[in-house]
Amino acid sequence: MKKALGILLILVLALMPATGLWAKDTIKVGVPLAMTGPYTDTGDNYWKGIKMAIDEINTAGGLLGKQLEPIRFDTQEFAPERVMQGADYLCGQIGVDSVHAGWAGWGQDVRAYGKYTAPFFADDGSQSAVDVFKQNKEEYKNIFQLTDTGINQAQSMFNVLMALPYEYPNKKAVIITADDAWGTEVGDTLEKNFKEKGWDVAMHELVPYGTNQWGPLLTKIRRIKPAIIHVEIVSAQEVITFFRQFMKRPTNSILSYGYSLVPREVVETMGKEADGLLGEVPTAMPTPEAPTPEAQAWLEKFETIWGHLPQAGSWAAYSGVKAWATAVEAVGDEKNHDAVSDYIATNGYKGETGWWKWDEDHVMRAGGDVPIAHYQVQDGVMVAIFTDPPTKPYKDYQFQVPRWIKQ
Amino acid sequence: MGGEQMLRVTNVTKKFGALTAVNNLSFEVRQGQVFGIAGPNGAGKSTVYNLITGLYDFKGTISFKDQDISGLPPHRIAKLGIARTFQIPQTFPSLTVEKSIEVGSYFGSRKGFDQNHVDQVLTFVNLSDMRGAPTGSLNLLQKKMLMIGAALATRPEILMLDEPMAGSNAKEIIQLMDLIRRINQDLGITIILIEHFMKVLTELTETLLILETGTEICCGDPQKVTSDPRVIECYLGDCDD
Amino acid sequence: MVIEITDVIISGLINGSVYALMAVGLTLIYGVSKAFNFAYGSFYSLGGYIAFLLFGLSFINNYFLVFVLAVPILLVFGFFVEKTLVAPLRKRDDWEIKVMMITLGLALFLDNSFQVIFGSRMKSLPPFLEGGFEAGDFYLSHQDVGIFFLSIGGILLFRWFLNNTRTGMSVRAVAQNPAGAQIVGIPKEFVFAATFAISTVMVGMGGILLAQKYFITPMGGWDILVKAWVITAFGGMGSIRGGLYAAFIVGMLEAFVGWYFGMTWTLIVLFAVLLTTLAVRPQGLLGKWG
Amino acid sequence: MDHKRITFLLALIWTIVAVLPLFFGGTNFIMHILIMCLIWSVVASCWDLIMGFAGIFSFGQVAFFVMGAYASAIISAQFSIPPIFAVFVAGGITAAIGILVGLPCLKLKGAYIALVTFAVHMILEPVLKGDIGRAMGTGGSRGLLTIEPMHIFGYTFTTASPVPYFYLMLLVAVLCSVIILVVIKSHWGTAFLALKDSQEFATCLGVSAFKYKLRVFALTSFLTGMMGGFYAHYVGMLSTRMLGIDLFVTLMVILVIGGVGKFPGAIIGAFITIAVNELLSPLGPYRPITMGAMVVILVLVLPDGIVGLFERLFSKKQHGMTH
Amino acid sequence: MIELVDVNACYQDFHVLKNVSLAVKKGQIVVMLGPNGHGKSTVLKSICGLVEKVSGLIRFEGETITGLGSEKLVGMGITYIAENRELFPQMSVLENLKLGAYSRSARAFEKENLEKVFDLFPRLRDRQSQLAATMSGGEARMLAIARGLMSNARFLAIDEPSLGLQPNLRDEVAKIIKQINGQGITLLVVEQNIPQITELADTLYVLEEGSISFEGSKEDARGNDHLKEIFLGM
Repeated sequence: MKKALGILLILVLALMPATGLWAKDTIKVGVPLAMTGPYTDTGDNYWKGIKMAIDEINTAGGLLGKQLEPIRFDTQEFAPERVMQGADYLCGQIGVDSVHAGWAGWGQDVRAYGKYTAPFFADDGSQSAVDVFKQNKEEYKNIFQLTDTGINQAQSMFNVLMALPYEYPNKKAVIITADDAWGTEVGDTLEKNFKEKGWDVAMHELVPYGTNQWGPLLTKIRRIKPAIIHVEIVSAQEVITFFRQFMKRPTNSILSYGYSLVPREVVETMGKEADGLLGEVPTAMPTPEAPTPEAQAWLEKFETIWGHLPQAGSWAAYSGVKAWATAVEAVGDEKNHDAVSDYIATNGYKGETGWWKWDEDHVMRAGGDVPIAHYQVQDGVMVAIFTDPPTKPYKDYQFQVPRWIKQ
Repeated sequence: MGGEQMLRVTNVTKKFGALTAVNNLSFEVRQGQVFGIAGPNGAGKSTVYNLITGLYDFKGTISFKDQDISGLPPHRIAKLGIARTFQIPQTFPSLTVEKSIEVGSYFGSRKGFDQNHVDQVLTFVNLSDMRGAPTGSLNLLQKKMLMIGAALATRPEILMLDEPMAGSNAKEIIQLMDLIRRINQDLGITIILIEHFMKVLTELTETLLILETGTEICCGDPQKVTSDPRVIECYLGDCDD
Repeated sequence: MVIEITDVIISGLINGSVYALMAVGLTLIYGVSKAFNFAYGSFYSLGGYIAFLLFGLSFINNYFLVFVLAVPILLVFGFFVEKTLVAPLRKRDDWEIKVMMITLGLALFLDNSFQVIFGSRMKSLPPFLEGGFEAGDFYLSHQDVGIFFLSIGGILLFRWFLNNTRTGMSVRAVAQNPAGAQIVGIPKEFVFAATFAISTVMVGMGGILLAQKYFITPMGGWDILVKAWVITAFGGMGSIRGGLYAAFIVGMLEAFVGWYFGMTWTLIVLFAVLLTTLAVRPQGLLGKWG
Repeated sequence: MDHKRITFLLALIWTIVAVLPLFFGGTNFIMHILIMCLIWSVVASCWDLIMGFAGIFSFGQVAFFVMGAYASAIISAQFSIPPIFAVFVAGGITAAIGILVGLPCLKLKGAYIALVTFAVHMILEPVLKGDIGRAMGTGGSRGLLTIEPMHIFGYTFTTASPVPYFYLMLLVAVLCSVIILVVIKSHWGTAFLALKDSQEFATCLGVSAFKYKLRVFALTSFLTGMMGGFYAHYVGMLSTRMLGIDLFVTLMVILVIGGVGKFPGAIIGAFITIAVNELLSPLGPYRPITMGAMVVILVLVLPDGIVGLFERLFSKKQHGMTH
Repeated sequence: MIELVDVNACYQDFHVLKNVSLAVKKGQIVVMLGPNGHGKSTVLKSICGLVEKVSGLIRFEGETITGLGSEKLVGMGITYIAENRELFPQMSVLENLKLGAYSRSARAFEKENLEKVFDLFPRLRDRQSQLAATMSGGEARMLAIARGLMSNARFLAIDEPSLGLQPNLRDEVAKIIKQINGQGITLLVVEQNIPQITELADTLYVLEEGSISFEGSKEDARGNDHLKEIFLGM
């Protein structure tokens, strides 16, 4: 054991200088994502999209004739100083010409990367990030959000829940969210909406990550017998254990999982068991059938490369790279960061499903060609049944009343 | 003899679970005395020390110069003027000889830290040459001396020695006996002494208390005590020597 | 209301039984060798991953075979870790803190190795019992009942082992008086390593038992470590009976607090109770070995 | 190690650190890491003081750090106290909490103290995120996104130009290390060591275990909390992510590398650990594996850390240097 | 049966035994005397493999056993009975005794030895299920000796059996030691509070400052003024 560890250590030390060597004449692209810790998996989703875009550009001859070179940085758990370190490393030290992050820290990232000029694409989905942006739009003009805020996403979830072709037996709702920024933002918005529509939010619970004994909460739920249960914990373990324990003695409730339906394990682990669950993905590529032929082609390409359908964030991150590359082509100089940012802000980018337009807060607002897709698990596959806004059914896909609801 | 009363132990009992270590013990020590405590191993002698210095709680009362000290924490008792040593030499391996003595002077002395006094103590216990040495490098006798030195540095009125002679050879015993005499006579410190060597006790002490399983067997003049048949029977056995 | 409270009690009982299994293992190492194992949680995950790998083998199709194969693997692993990492430190004065440090390092190493080898995504095992008892609004799954009885059975088996086998008695002897154990010729070093190995098996089995219900994740062990630690201190470090009581108290407390006040309060209340207990009884509920 | 040698070593370390900006002043990334090194060196030294010197297994160091950070950020925002004062108020608050935590620990033994102090760490996250925290202004699970930057005499320190803040932190770190040195050197340090070596004898010589153990809790949590404040006003953002296991382990590694009870080992350890951690960063998930393996190997091979290694080399020539 | 040649022993940095040589013949009772803290217990522990740093030559029935651990030695028939008893407090008398027969060689004789021991200490038979922690000093001492006997030892090193004993029990201890010896077990006893035991001795050793300062019969010892002075103190 000791020996093995020693060998490992030596190997690592020997490898270290190698990572410091970069080929000349490339355009460096910063990729700060979680590579360790609890967010590794989401980091992976983004990376797959980013890598696909970079490879595509490189095989097509590069950008302005230069190859793109991703520089990765492990953001770990987005501790504030870690996020800052990432910005200082990628922009300050390496001098990358664009940064493609995913979930990057709810506003900390805006600060950290706003100091620099390289266009920065994040998938924060957070009102607080937008609030930080608004404090100094000029300084932060290189910041672009690839998805809409949690508030708007939650609004959209509510719209779809109300639009379902289904008659609720009562007007009682239960909301369970993780005690993180995303969870609370969604939970609070939903509660507000429910109350405005005259619903009774009989229970609104914050739970810590790692909760997987739902007995006490389910006991309460079984007494309440709500028409809707919304669970918003972006971690498969929690939502699967909740579902399984719920299913032991289900109530007549629609189960809405919001964004927490998307960690790949949820559907992959449960398969058809998950049939009936609802969820949403912002900046989404609806599946299994894409809205346009180009999008369908993209979907198929992604599946060939990675062996599975794209997860939340993959397409958004991919599009971020492509949007930046388009802007660089137009400006003709990757080093002219301000011009690139201005180009993106004013012209947007035409992607597989249509036009991407950032609003004045540099947020990719849901709607138009890039709506939020709402899914239901049907036959073990996530099927887009609605898009929003505006709220409308997606293609011919139908909402199915979950099997546990006895009418 | 006949000095003022310094320490009074009244009806003290200490139990450890089922074991009664000290059983309804009473005695008093007067100023300037050398007070001896003897008894077979496990008779509860060291426990008595631990009770006086506040390391354990107990039933009964102990008073020092008419002040009730039962229940006071050890450092308070030390500061009042009661110092002690331990049977198994306890030193501070992380500290040097001088630092160890300073601990007593700084924390235990009512007059506060006094470098001169530390120097005097070092000389008194014959350790001036070793002042910079770490305590781990000392031999057994030196460790004992150091322990006594640290205790003296607190400027105690009573010094309680726990088997200072254990592990010493004849020469060292004489040396230690001389030291104890000097502490008692030159420094005027009252001494309580736990010892196994009867000879030491009969030579040094004015009053001798014999303990047996936590109970007093006999207390008084050492010559008389050692000739008391009960003592001979319990402590010395019917030795035919 | 009655059904609700019954539900909560049952949930507390089942969790308590699993906690008990884990806590007994931790208290065992502490009681015998005074070593605190920070990698205990990682051993929990290790158990799960071993079972996951075993289920991947073609000839393995039931839990019985998995247990039969996993136990010796865990046993050897625990023994090896004690001998190579913990035992060499025992000679030092400050070995307690050094053991904490080295096991913390080991935890970091193991957890992240799991992540690299198995990916950060959770792994699941097939259920070992299907179905459940149903009576009106009341439901109790067979799996939970199975977990309860297997945990309790494991503890009883362990108790029997301690009280009735020669090795078990030697473990107790070392815990109560290492010097005395040496005098009667018990190989102390071996007993230290053996208890470490046994505790590894106990927590690893916990990992296998719970894998279906709560999944296996690389970092999943920390929660278990903290809970086992709290229970161990609460019950009195080194006291198996104390650990047993504490495990059920903690299980119940969690269930009731979660049900009544909300999930975020469970940890706060848990630690508040622990601190109060320790303030009154620094040695925990039941002091030494019982 | 004798005090002269510690003083010399400290002077050497700080001199080397003080000239580093000459080489790296232009690179924010490295300056930022250096500032973090300075902050962690103080936090780790405090931990060493309480764990290595006083022999109390306190695992609450990260918790005190985070408390100080939040306290300072909230105080400066809500009572508009200038950050430079707020950090000291935060230190005071943390010290008070430190004493509260220390009180139950006086009665407890090794592993129990570790648990109680770690319990504080574990509770802190739900408290800061929950209703209590939100009422105090912690921003709940979102954290604090706007913390007033440090300013003295009209000069504002920003993360955009970290060199001035580096020197401010260097000054603070030097002061803290001098405080720690003085404490170790003074009767405090003697009392800690005496209590650690033989509590019985020490108390019988008049050392109050109660007083000195509480004092060490108060002092270390004060300094740690204060550093938390400096951290908060420097980074400008705070969240409960700091309470993850990562930082705790990093601090532990610092002590392993520097040597427990080997001040100023913790300072050297901080610089080495943070540097190695950064160097390993490109390895992604292999970084924590390597760190873990390093801890395991170092504890076995170099149980007293780097300073212990030096000592061993020295004491071969010069007899009598006990640990 | 047991022979020590120039044995040295250390605890940490403290050199306790200096060139100790002694011999115990089969069937003998040898008694060792000397001031407290001069290393008597260390001699016994060194023989029984309970001291970490031992050098020199220790032989048992001609076989070199220096450096062997207690788990081996107990199996060979060498057992130590500690001055502070070292019982297992939370175990019953019976469990304590069973653990005394832990070694492989003693296991076969467990039942037989148990009977022997109960015959020797009838009181233990009545208290088989009592916890050791709740026993009085005298009973605990009996249990310690009994536990030592359970190991089926051929050589017993008994350390201060009188420690913590009431005076009236000392006769009994002496009697038991004689009985044990009568069963053919060789004994090395450290004891100076029980003259009856000294009386039983075939040979006396005196240990001072870690070295043997006297070796001889009890008659020789009586005539030796130095001995009288140092340990009888009169």
